[in-house]
Amino acid sequence: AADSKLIVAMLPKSKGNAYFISCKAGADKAAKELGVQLLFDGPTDSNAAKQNEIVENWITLGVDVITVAAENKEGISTALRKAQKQGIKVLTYDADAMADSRSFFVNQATPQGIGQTLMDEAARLVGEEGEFAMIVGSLTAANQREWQKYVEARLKEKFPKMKLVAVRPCDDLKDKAQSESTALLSANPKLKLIMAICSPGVPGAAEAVKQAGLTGKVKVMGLGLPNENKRYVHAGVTDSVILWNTGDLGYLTIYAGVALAKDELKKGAKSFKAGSLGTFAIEGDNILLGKPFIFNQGNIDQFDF
Amino acid sequence: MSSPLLALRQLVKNYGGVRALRGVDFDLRAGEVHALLGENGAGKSTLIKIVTGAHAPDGGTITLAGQPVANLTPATARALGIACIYQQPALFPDLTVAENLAFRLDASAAHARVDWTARRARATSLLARIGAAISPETEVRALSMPEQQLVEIACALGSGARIVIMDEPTASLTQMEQHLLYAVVHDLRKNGVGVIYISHRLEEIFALADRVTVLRDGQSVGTHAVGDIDEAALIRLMVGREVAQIYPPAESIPGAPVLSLCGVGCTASGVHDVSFNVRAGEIFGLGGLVGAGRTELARILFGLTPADSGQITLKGETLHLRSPQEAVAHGIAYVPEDRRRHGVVLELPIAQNITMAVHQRLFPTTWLRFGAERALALDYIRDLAVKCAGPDAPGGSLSGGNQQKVALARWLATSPKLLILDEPTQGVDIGAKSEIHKIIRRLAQEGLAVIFISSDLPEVIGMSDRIGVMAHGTLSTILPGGSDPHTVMAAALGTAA
Amino acid sequence: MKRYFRELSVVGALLAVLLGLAWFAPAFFSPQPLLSLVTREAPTLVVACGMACVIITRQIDISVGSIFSVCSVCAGLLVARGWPLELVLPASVGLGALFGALNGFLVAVLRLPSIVVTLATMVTLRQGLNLIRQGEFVNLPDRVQWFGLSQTAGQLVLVGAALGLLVALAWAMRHIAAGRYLYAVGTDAEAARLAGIRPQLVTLLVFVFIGALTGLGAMMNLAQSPQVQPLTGNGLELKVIAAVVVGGVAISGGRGNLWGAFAGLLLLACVSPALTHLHVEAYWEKAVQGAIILLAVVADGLRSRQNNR
Amino acid sequence: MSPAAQAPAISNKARRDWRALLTRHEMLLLYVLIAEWLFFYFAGTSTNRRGVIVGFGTWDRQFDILRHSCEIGLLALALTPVIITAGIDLSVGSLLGLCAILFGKLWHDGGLPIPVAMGLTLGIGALAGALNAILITALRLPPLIVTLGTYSLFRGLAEAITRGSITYTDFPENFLFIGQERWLGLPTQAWIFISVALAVGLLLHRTTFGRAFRTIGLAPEGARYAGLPVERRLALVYVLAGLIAAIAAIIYTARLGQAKADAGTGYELFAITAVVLGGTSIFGGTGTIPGTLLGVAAIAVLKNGLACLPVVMRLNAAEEMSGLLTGALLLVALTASVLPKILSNLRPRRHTTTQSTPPLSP
Ligand SMILES: Nc1ncnc2c1ncn2[C@@H]1O[C@H](COP(=O)(O)OP(=O)(O)OP(=O)(O)O)[C@@H](O)[C@H]1O
Ligand SMILES: Nc1ncnc2c1ncn2[C@@H]1O[C@H](COP(=O)(O)OP(=O)(O)OP(=O)(O)O)[C@@H](O)[C@H]1O
Ligand SMILES: [Mg+2]
Ligand SMILES: [Mg+2]
Repeated sequence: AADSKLIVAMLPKSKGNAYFISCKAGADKAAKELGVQLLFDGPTDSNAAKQNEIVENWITLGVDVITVAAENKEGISTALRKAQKQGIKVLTYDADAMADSRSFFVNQATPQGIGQTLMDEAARLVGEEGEFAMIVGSLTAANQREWQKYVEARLKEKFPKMKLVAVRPCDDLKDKAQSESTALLSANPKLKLIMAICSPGVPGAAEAVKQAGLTGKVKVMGLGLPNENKRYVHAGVTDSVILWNTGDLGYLTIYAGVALAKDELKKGAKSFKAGSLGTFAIEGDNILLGKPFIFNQGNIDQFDF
Repeated sequence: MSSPLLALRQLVKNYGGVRALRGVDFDLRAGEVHALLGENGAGKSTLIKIVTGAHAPDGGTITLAGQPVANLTPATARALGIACIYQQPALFPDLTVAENLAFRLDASAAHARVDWTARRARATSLLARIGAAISPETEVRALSMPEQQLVEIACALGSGARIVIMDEPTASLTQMEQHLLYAVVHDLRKNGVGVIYISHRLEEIFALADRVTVLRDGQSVGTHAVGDIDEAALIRLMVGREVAQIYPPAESIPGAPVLSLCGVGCTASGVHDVSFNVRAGEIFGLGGLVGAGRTELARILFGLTPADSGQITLKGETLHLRSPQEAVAHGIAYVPEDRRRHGVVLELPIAQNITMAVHQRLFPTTWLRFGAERALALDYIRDLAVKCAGPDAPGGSLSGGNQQKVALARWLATSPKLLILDEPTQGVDIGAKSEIHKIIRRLAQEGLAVIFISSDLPEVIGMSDRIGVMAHGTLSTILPGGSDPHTVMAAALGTAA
Repeated sequence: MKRYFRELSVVGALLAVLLGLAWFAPAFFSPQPLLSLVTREAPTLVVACGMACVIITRQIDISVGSIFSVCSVCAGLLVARGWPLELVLPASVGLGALFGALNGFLVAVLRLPSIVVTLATMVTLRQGLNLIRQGEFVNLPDRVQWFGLSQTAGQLVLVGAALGLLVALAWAMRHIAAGRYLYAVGTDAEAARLAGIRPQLVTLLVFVFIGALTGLGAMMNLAQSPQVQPLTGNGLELKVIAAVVVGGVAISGGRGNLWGAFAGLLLLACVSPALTHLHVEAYWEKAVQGAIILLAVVADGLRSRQNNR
Repeated sequence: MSPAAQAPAISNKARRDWRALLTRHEMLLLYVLIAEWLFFYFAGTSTNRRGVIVGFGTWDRQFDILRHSCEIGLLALALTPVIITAGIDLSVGSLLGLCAILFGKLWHDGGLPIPVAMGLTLGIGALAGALNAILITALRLPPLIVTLGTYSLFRGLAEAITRGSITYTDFPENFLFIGQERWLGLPTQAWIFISVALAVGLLLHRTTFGRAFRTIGLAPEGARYAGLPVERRLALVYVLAGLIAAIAAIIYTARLGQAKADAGTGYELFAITAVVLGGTSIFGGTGTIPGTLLGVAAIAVLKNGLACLPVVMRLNAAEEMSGLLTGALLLVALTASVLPKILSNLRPRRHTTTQSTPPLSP
């Protein structure tokens, strides 16, 4: 009992990913406010096997709360159940695991919500017609595959005049995203928009469009971080960058986790108050963060992460 | 003549335990051809490597034109005007002839410009001067052994060196190319160059050299003007003993033929039309000059380079050997000439080296039986009197002769029908040599058919029941054991005696 | 001609791909995108030149990707801190050379196998960088991109620099004595020693050289975009090794040249955009890359078998 | 020579062997492992808020370490014979991925029962190994390049077959048992790992096959001249590597409950590192299975132990630190292995023949 602080562990899908870095910023803030110790660790690349290893390590470390953005629903759940059996509280955020392996899911937006927002925003940018292409991190990253699936579903359902002409991977490398986008631009002269759903992809695509001299003619949008995209947004290359307020996601997750550990948050609760962010609705076992956030020229300078 | 071009005093060189040179003195004058003579392993090549800076001596002094030199490296040796044709061509197989010549001839700075036109021109003229029909643009790997040797000779010619060393330059040359070489040597001598000439062929020495120094067991046993000494005296100096005495005599009469060759040949290795047979209990010697194709023939018989013509019959069964495994399965054993690369795996224990070829018989279930292995190894260690710390000592810890015994033991363990020995006593000291001779004779006595390849003329004459002499890839004649060395040499040279 | 069969066959394959593209997807040849694509390969080409030298010397260096990343990030941080490019360039080259010297020391002086040594330095550098940067981008001031030139001018400068380097090195490999030393050492270090070359020194220097070129490549990459991603060199080692080998440089040393490596690099670099232009699904890319590498080595193997017959 | 005359020499030798044994690479590695373990035991174990002992020094943690090392351990076992023959196989990690998704596909899309799918997967692994083997032995191509090609090819096929996206999940409980539960006190897959280690160990150290591998690694030509079937033995080594990669793929799938095209990415590097750390020479000829196991253990303990250290946890850098330290450990081990030779070379009089530094004056 050397250190009587609560220990809350937070597992991102991939540690280097800017998305989760910003998430951690919010989490750090919450941890400070609540006076708990935050462990933040994850694979450097999205890797289900490593996630399991980290969770199991935390179990033997005897942390109080484990919060997880699951790379793989099935794989991680066994480990999470094991954690629960040892009296560790388990929350998921960003991407859910099996319902019985955690108490709550902090739902920042369902993959469906993300897919829809991405597609709707894309459609809005190009006036609901024309060709577009996607840049993904890797062909095997599960969350991105899911977002892509809902993007395509929304496309089919809502925007018959738009066409997804290609999906190219960039291995989470900005430089590769740029080469891929360059090739996409010349291979598809009618291309209206590039949508990048991994954070290095957005600046990569933007740089390609800029170099091709197509600024404004081909729109760039996607999931990314304000700081990585500011210069392109200001230059008018990138139109919108979509993100949940990931800082808030981290903040809310930590608050919920601590409340859970202190038995202040119980099954069946209808709402939850998280520090300075105010109250959030709970639907079943989903704590809802709210809609994704869209950064554009008007608001991007207000954020620094 | 004031001071000699090159003076070596009390040179000592050890390779691990082997004492290759034990205090050699040697002089070379300008404008002379000084032959260096000695048995295999006498230390000739070692001496040369010290003069060219390839190896550092462990003791002694080198004086060049009166100036003592220390810290000789290949680069400084070249700068001092020493050029060499190594026994094993030290050429770069991936590079062209022109470039190989340049590497050997130019001591340019690292940043110097390479003038390809000049290189080609020089290569063309050098090759033309020695009369070789080789394009300077061919890669050396595409050249035959004799052609590579010609390139080496061109190096020597073009070096403009004060001292040119030739280590068995004629080893793999044909008659015609030999004459080209002689012309080069004469040319060099005329220009005041000092030539050190190493050869096992005595007639060459008499034709070319002014003086001759004989090395024996790492020591110089005398320097003579060529006019003052005859062949017999030279051989006595080299061997230091009477030739005939030391070979164990045959005591039984050979039995039925074990191996018969009929017109065997292999285009890839240049062997053709070889026919002879070997009988049980017989030692069939294969003599000839280095490069005559004896090893290649042995490789054919061992399935390493499959024959593409003729017929090989072993105990009445016609064989089509395509791999060593097949040869071993048929009871053929081959102790190769390159002991360190092929004969013994230096890093492995003696026991494993001995049992390597009998895995299937010794370990029928593929499970190793260490006890049985050790017992077998100990048997042979005792039987062949291998001097070692035990069966677990690595092969590399043995002296050359004992390594050779281990290589022999490996094949004896297979209880072969035919044993091929390729230079089994090369680089082996006198004592071990006669032990090996006794073992071979004993094996023959026990009914084994033995093919005995040796470049050591007295040895092959003394050991063999019959001697097949090879020249230029084929068997030129078969002579009875104990024949006159001159007859054998004449057959080896392909000239009538 | 026969001597350059291998290089020519790669060039042939490259031409076939380009012809196919000209037929089925002429848009590939629109000048601006093509220039952008080629510019992106310029740093890779520089590193590939170094790799060709290393492999010709019968060594290998799999730490170039990590060195590339480290140099990129360090150079980026220096630039962001306001250092002038004239100082950052030598700093980056020097840093790369330093890492190369470490590899070279371990390989040449301690005589450790280069594949293991550079594996160890690769892992160490990569993880060290991860530890310090945690994946965070380095944002660069605007003056850096294209060295303050216009985009096209900048791209032309970079491509020109890479090609110039290639030509100069290819020339030097053939026409300067030191270049020939690499071949000599790679073919037979002992024979090289007998010919008066110092193989250990050559080995050490060739590692320093590839390190320096990697540092240079990192700078050429830095100049192409306003941000540096710490992962930027990931996978670079396999890319350049594959390119060099496909281009006919023998892994056993002593054979091959930079032009072949260049053709190999272009061939492999073409695959991805070609698939995009031919509208082939992206998931075939790695398989096609692997097949090309295998085809190249198999063709080589078959040919050398024939020659040995 | 009589046996009696030889006896003293041999027993003398045995005594020297005993001292040599204690300073063997494997023993040194064992000391490192023990030191590592003790360090983490004391620095990485603590009592938590609820008074429970947690961290490195718990049985759970030890079992987890074992569980997590099985796949890389298997690949290291596969690579040990390969490297002993002076070869290399870079494709094992990619093959793990390919086998994993083919296993998933056979079971899920093919509707085959799990055991049949397993059997077929092992066959596929062996076949893929055979592809390497054919290219390496029949065409005499360098293993590094061949397996660099198949490294890309196998991963590429895995992606192409699943179009990158398909993930096979919902495996039955009794299959997941292999990867997630314990059997007879140990994680189930540990038993498979131990069996494979035993099998490869026996093959390598107790059969004529292992003898042949070593001989080929030390002297390929010498092996040919000794009548050993060099090509067949080499082929066997690569086929075996493929087979073991397939076993690793099945265990991986069972541990995660999913089969996806990215399975095993980068594992080959860890496996090679473990093998080399374990004392196998990359030039071939030497190396042992105990050494490899110790190498795997040293890396696994380092990696997992670091994750239990408070200071590393605060830095959120377990993975980076372990990568960093593994690389450093490898460099140190390599340098240590040549240090005696270097030091003896520095002595003034030298008898070696291949030194290329300028000779000293006589
Ligand atoms: N690199 C080496 N390592 C160990 N021993 C060696 C080495 N080179 C030569 N020897 C040994 O040194 C002795 C002298 O060898 P050297 O090559 O000088 O003989 P040689 O007179 O040239 O014989 P040959 O006529 O066969 O060429 C031999 O016993 C040989 O085995
Ligand atoms: N006609 C030929 N064409 C190509 N190479 C040849 C030819 N004849 C001989 N050689 C090569 O010359 C070398 C010497 O030949 P080989 O070893 O058969 O001769 P040897 O009589 O056994 O002499 P040694 O005393 O060296 O054993 C071999 O490497 C062989 O490949
Ligand atoms: Mg000699
Ligand atoms: Mg011979």
